[in-house]
Amino acid sequence: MNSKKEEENVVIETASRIMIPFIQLFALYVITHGALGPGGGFQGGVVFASSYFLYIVVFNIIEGKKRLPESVYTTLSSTGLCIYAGVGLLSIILSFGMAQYLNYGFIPFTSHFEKNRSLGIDLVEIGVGITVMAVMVSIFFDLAGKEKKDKGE
Amino acid sequence: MTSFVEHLPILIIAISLFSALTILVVGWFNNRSCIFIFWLTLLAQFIMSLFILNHVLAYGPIHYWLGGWKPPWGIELVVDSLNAYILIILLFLSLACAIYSKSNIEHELPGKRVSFYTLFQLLIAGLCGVTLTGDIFNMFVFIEIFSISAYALIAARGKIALKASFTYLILGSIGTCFFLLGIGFLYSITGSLNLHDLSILLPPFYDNKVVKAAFVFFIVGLSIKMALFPFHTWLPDAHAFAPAEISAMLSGIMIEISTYVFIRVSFSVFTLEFLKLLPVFDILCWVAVAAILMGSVMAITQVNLKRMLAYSSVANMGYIMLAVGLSLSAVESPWGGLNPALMHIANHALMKGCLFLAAGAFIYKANLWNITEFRGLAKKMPYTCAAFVIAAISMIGIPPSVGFVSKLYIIMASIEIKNYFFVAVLLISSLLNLAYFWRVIETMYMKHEEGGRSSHGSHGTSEEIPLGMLIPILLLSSLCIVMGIVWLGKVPIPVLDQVNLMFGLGKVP
Amino acid sequence: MVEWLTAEISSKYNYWVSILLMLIGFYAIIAKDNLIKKIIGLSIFQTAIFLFYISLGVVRKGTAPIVSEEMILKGYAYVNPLPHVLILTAIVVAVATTAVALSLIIRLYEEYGTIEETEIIGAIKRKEADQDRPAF
Amino acid sequence: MKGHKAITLILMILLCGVLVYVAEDIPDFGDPKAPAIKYVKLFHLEAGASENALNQGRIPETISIALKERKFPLPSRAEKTPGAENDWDVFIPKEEAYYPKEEKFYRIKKEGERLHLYRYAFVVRWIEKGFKETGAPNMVTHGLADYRGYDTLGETVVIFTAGVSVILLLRRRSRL
Repeated sequence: MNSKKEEENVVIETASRIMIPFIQLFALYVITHGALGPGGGFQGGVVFASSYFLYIVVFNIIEGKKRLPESVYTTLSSTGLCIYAGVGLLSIILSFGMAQYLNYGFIPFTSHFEKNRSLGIDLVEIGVGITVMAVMVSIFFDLAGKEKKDKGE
Repeated sequence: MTSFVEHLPILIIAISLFSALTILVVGWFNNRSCIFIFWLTLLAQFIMSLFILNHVLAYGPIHYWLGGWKPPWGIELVVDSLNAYILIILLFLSLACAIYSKSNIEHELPGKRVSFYTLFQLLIAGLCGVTLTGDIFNMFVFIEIFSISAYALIAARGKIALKASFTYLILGSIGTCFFLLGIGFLYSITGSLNLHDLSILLPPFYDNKVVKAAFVFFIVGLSIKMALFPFHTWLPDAHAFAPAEISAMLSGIMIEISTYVFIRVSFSVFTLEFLKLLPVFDILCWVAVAAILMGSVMAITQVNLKRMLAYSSVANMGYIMLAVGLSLSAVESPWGGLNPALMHIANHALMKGCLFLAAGAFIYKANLWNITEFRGLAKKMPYTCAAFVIAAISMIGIPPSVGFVSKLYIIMASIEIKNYFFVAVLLISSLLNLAYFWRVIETMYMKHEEGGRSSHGSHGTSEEIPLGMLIPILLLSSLCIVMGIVWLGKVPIPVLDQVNLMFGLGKVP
Repeated sequence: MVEWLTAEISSKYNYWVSILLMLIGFYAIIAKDNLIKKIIGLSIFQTAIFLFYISLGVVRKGTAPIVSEEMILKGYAYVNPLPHVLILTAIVVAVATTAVALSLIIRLYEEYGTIEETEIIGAIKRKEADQDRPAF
Repeated sequence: MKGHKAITLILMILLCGVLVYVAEDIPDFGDPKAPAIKYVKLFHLEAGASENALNQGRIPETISIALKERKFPLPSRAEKTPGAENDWDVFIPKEEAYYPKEEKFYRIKKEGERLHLYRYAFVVRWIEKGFKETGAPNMVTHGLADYRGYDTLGETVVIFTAGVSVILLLRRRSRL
């Protein structure tokens, strides 16, 4: 049953194989371009997660879990938040208690206060993007995986 | 140059978040170690909160501008004596529940330890965030953090808890939506979100319909969150079927945090002049009286111990809201202003925390849920039962326990405004308290276990719970008496007087 | 009266639309028996509030709040970016609530085999009556 | 079930009533001078001789006293608004190291014989200075990640909480 189904879906599989990298590229563009135009971490993260959803819908959930194992997305979900909260903490540490939490200007990426701020915004957006992507994938796997298992058993 | 203590409020929240992340990642490799990270974090947070209280009392409120942006443009954290006081109660109860949870969770949710502790930590982060923030939208975000973790934690046990959690989710979401709508109304009129900024911008708009409606939405939304009488329907099930330490956190501090938000919004944003324009607080008194009577009567009819305690929480929210309602008119020194309300927040945290933890201990040991099954329990678990009795008599209000002090002060406040009906209600509710707690104590101590019909399973004479669970129960129950004496000695009253001074309540010097 | 009403509605139609949506959502939350429909109602209710917020920031002849000299030279004003910021946060909160609610519904369905609220309550009551103690 | 319907009806009517009652005072749709977008009115004073002082850039005594009574920050100097006849922008002095310059805070408008005092909504400052201070042209992003970055931290925590909640509720045979 399963192998037959796969044969029938050859067109969709090929198409999605071509599309998925572009969706992911677009997601990265949305995340990194968030400071300049429409976009941002949350939107980009969701788009990135949707590329995985496409992969899972076209292939199946076991294939999807091979691509992105549980340990990876669980770690990623906390990594993103860790980046965000860590950037905030860094600004206290690197300014020796002078600056407040989340005051990116005091993180010495460059010598310019404003440039530091904009880099800080980018970093934070990346953190949000990672978390949102990982959590969306995690929620999807949990909500969808249950049904598959019930049918299988 | 900011002093280091000024960084502590944000560090409390930040290390809470970091600890949640670490628990999730470390738990993947070794899920026994997460409890130690949890304990260390809470201990550090508790010590920090003591430093904060000390700093606030010595040098006045802390204003912390996040990201370095000044308040109307950015978000600020404000810690004054009210926040610092609530924060200490919150972290102390969390610490007690955390110590308790080690054995209990291994027993109750063995396979889900890591996600449980992560969510517990996030719950505490959310509660701390709500307590410390000085921005009304930020308050909403953190309310949602602790609500969402509470929904999941309540449902953790499964089965009937799922239904309870779902009801809570629907009602709680409506509550927070109303809160959000209220914020939207205020924002549309003043164009600001900072609490202090709103309070100085609002006076010209006091007769504006939008502002009045915003206040109504705040009251209704927060009443749902704090389970005030007509909106209490979610509470009994949710608090009864959650794991024991979560029940203690929910009853002991979470609904009180909603009360804190209510106090903060009504006194810091809508200042006294606005509250005196509308008869809201008078209505609140009567609603609270209804809550007291209804909660106590419903508690008598319950068979399930935790459900009985949950209904007693409804009654106790009535006490707190009655005290808040009286705060405008009562002014005399020890019981004037917000003193009885804040006092009862602390006392209720101690008493209800102890009672729920003890109830959880009965379930842990022998899966005992119903009061009728407690025959002869005092012989098997002497210390737990003794702690339960001490907390129960505090609940009833026998001197010199904490419950006595807060009831005394609320009664004095009602006598001061010459409303003897409230006095009568408080006395009646004490009697009702006696009725429903006496039932439990009687079954524990007086009735002996019938030989043939033992629902406890097979166990010998002394079946005390592990030490890790016993210590917090005994600590909380002994504090029920110690704090009562401390309150009567008026030691912490200066903190509360500062709160009254800040809001312009009580006797104007 | 009629003129006043039409003026009021035409100048604040954003608010009337969100009232309508809010009431639809609220009705679905309380009156519907199906849990999924309740969640849909909750989403509509939340979205109505979001729409209200977003419409607070609208400016006539307004453009997207991205710094560009030429739009200003053409006489456009920026719309208020603050509601967008707040609502981005609130949308995420709504998504999180919905996710938790859906997972609760899945668990409820596994437990009781139905997603009708009355049937679930009935099942719980039956279980309590059978065991003569709360079903926990 | 009948009681349930009655309660539904009552609640709907109550909510509807409150929302319709409010409608009158909600700011108009798309109004560029709405409090949330431009400025909020604080109070008004008799103009008297203060107009001259304002033209010279000084703050009249009456305004300072009135502001002090209402606990508002005190201004330092006034400046004519570009493109408006009888309007002045009022600045507050620098009070904090993070603001090297002084801040535009109030606006005074002369209408008839009265001076109306407004306070700028804080969005005005975001729009004017956000790009310079943060280097991000998209105002929503710099508002989200910088001015109100703490909210966004909260938002990220919310979504993380939801993820962990779903793990707790649904995931079995996992180490978490």
